[in-house]
Amino acid sequence: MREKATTLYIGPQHPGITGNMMVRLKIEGDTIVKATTEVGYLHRAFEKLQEKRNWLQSFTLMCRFCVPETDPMEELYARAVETIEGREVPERAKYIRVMVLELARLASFMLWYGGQNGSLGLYTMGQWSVGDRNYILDLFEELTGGRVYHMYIWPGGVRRDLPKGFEQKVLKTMDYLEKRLDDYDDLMFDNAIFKKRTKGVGIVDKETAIEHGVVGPVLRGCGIRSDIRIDDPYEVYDKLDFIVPTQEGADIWARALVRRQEARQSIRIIRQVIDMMPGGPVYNKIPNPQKWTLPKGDAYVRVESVRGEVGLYAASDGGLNPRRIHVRGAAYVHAITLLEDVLVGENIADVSAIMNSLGTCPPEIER
Amino acid sequence: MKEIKADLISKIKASFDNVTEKDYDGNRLDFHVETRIIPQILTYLKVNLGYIHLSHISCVDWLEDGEFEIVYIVWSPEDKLKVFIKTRIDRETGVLPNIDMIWRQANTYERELKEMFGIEVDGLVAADEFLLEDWEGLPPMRRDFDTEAYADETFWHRPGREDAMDVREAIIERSREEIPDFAKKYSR
Amino acid sequence: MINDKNSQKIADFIKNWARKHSIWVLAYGTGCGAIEIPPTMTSRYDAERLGVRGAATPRQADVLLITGYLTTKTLKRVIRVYEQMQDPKYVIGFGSCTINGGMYYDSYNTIKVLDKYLPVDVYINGCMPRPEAVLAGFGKLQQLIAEGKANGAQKYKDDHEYYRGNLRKIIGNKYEMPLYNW
Amino acid sequence: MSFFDLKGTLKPLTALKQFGKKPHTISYPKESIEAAERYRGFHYNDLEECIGCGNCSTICQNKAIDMIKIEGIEGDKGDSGLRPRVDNGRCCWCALCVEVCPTGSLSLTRDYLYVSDDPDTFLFVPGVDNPEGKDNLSFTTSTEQSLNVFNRVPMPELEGMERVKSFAEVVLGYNEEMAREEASRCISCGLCTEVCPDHMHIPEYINAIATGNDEDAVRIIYDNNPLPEMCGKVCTRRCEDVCAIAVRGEAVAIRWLKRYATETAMTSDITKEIVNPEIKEPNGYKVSIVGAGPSGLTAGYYLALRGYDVTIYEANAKAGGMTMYGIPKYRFPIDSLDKQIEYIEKIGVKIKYNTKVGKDISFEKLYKESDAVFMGVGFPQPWTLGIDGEDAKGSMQAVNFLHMVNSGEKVDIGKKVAVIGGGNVAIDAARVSARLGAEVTILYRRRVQDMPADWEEIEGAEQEGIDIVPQTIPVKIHTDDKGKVKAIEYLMAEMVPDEKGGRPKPVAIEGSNKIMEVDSVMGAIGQQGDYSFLEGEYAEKIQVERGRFVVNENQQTTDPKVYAGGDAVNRTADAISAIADGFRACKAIDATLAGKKS
Repeated sequence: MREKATTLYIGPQHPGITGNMMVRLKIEGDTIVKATTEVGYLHRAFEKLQEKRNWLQSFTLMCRFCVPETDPMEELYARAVETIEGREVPERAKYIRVMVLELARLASFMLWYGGQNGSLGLYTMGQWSVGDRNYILDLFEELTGGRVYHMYIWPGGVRRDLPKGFEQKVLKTMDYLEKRLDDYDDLMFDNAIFKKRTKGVGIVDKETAIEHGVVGPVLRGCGIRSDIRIDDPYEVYDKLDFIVPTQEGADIWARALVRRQEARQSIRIIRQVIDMMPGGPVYNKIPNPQKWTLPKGDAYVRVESVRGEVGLYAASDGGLNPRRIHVRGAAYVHAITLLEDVLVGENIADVSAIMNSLGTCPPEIER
Repeated sequence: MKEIKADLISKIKASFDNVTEKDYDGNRLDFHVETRIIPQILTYLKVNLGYIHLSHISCVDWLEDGEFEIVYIVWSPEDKLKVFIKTRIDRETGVLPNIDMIWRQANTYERELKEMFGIEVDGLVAADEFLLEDWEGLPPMRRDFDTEAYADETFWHRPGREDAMDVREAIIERSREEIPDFAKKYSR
Repeated sequence: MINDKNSQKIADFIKNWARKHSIWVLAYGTGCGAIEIPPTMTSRYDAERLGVRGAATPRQADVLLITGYLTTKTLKRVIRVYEQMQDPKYVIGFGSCTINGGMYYDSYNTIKVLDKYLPVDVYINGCMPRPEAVLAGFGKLQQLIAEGKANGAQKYKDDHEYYRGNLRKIIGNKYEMPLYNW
Repeated sequence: MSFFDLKGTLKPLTALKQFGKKPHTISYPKESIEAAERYRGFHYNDLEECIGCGNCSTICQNKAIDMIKIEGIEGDKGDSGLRPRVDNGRCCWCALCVEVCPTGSLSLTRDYLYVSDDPDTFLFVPGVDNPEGKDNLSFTTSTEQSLNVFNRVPMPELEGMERVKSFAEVVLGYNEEMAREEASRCISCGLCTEVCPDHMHIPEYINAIATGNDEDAVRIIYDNNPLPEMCGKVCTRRCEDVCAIAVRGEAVAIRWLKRYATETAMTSDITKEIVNPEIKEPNGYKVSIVGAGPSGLTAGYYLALRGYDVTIYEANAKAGGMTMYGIPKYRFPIDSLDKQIEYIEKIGVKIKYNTKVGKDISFEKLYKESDAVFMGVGFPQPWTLGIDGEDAKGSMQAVNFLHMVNSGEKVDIGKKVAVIGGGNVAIDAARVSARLGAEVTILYRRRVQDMPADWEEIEGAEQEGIDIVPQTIPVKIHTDDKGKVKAIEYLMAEMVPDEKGGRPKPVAIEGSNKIMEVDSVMGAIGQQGDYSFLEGEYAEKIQVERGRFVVNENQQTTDPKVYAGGDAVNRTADAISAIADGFRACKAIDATLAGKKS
């Protein structure tokens, strides 16, 4: 018997939602027949504000674009400015940047561990991984002076050199986290509930992925080996040794496995970077920020965040302020058209898990 | 990379008229094209040349020229090349062709272009509100929209800061300097 | 007996003491401050020690945590959520942007002064406030509750017209705001 | 998939191994971890070090920083008297303000806790509200990390030994690229304008140069200075002493930037075209000016622009006063002055050369036929040394020597020259003598660091091989039988601290006499006024006190119709003060006469 369709709103206030956004579902029984995403609850108009701020002032807004993982945004902006201006970055700064970016990825993975399991009712994981994430934030605090908003990677290099003995602290934390990642496996990947809830759910196959311009772990979860760090390498990623994991399952489980391996790869990269880090200056000083102009031109740069490719298009008209800054987040693609298509035919109980798995991050969509 | 670029330029030029290219260092190549051939050139790039990934669609408001510049950025995982397709449309009358049948996610970009810049997109589906709600007046990302004036008018700011002084003005007052009007635009 | 001043005092004390130790926060990440809530709630800082825990729906919640800027679009939802919450209810303004606009002082889409729209009991300074600061904010709220000073909800009822008027100024007449009479 | 997943059911139970482990919970508020060493918490401002430049307020993208007046802090030269106040309801603790603070007074602390139920308590004056923050600093900026550019673009100059071969200009001037780079160091605070006697619009014209609008810069400069090329080359530039950047680095090269800007106006015609001043219709008033020095020329130029009929009477053959005859040409070439005089004449100022008031024309005549008189007569008379043998052949006054050299006369100074004094005139005379091929020694009463001359000048002199002998008091000039200078005898001196707290005084050491053989001796210990042109009733009416005219703040002397300016009025005795006097007098004359008309 065909049931009458009902409309169900998930969000913006909902314990299972991945941020301040809304999904409007048309359901028949427990099955979703149509999904519409509604975003805009976090639209702060950064890109407009940056038109009114000069090239240095704009940098402080960047990290607010995506809250769970702020450093890729700073990296993007710094690199866009450097590309337009042709500014060189000291070698040491490049290594520090990679270290910071990977730490940020790792911190974001920890948050995802909590979120993905929380969406399935496995709350212990959140207590563990989000609690352990604090150790990475402590490192950030020591390095940059802030837990969440680092404002550390800026045009010309990084703001400050590493504090004394910082490398050892990082390595120590990495050792701890590596052990903890194994603990997480017991609780998550070996967990019957997790397996049953995720296998075969939220399928994004190859064709859909290409049609939707899917990126990052979601793309790798359907068997396509694609990673900006390898394809369009930036900073010193071309000198590092790491693998880009892929899975064929194309479901939440496959994507979780990809992320599981990626978190370990991040630890591996951090160790390599610390090992290879050269000495020297960390910052190629910009001119007086009040009178700093960039030549006319534009640039598009990309970074691999945990959610996938994040790009930034910057245009300069030769003036003091950016003409246009435009961020394209991974979630911009995943959370709207893709999510709407993927949710059709799924069970309403899985909406939250699917959203977590696709990496929907509203602040990044809405900017 | 040089050969790839040269090959691409010759292929594009053979298939389309009025295309000018601009080469950059690294893996970037720009094409300036007419607006009407946007869907054709993007389809050609995607289907025939392997530029399967639409990375970005952006728009720059060149208010002084009276034009919007739309930038499509596509990426080929094989060539490892970023291709920028740029086109200019009139700020008031320009219409952009719809490309969401080539890439599904282009729909999101086009909705944003429509809402934030007020650009008409031909045949856009799901053209309802995107980020804003009940917005009236000038599309906010247009350069002639003054966000600070709008914010001052619509929202409150907390009082108590009225005693702030400008350093330059305080010094001018103290030293009784007389500053000519034309020079004021150079004050900070 | 009830009219007796002293017993009233004792009753208030017990009531406030109980309220103070069960602060249930609505799980609504209205802004970027939501990112410091999980660390506050989880094992490292463990806010549940203080009786602070998440609540899934407005009906169960005592505290509305405004984690930063509010866009006009969210503001409407937040007010609806607040009005659905049952007494006793408190509002915490979290971060600079709830006080005077913060980074977004010239943004066309965010409100700057939160107490024009909602009665705020405690403000936490910072951008972003650390979990310690969040806990300190809860501590301050507990102290205010114990002293019987956290009476924002009463203020909201008394000055309902004022708050609604300010809201109308922003959202115009297009958006329907239902009245919740509880 | 089996119906019952045994491993999947049991494996999560391994989490139980965590049971009994010590939790990592921080039981705040009982215990708390301290913020990191670099934590970006609340601001702290060292009120003593802060100069109120407002750069923090400018960089703040959130408009969180206001500059406000604080009780107990008065502005001074080089200090606006304002201090930053942070609105913590706006601040995002990005610490850009710290990075751009030129003095390094602003920093962040490790305090971050502030919760309140009153939203109006979030305004915060760093340093006033948290004096204890000094011991808790976290995020500070060293000179290397600072975003201010502390190093000046070096000025290309002739090599030391190359210079003495000719009178070619030593300083070569910035090219366009250098000027833009130097101008972009300026933070536009405007502290400099206050100490400039003429209050030139320094941040504005520097900004115009930085943005590539050189012609606008010239126009801004000509707004209150008609002799900028001269100032661009020889100004005493007190502005650079108070430059905010100079607190921790090298001051912005304000003088050289002005020089660069004026180079755009290559001839007087181009200057007129660029400046394009508005010249008012003649208003029928007549103003006479005594002396075509900087003050007289300035007053003349701006009065002419306002429609007055201006005549300047100059005793010498050329205009410029001390800037023409007192400044050696390697610092300030003649054509560069001529060009400016030409421009001033093109505006309509009449200059009568070789006309000495009191000799060729009486002051009374001037007074009677004009509506106002401005006197910029300067200090033409040098002080004498007051020692034996001073009138011997070969002993001369440095000012006269420079005058003669600049007029193109030949002066015989012999092979060895002693210059007495430590001011700019002494250094100039010494360096000119060196260019004439002499071996030069400067004798000065005090120490080198006490010399009133510009340090750049002293350095230049040393580079050119000039010997400076400090702490010497000349006592006698020995002559040979023909009455020509043979040697100079001097005593060494020791510095005795002044009991009243003034600068230490040199006291001669008995018996330390030394004799140095020289061919000429030049005295350069100062000049004084010559007011003999004021006769009869005017000498009474126009009061002179301690060798200078008595004037009010409008440069008006005790005779309301007569104004005065320049060295004959103020003690600073530099060109820019004279220009300021002239400009002020012009405004006062205009105000008085225009008031009369209406």
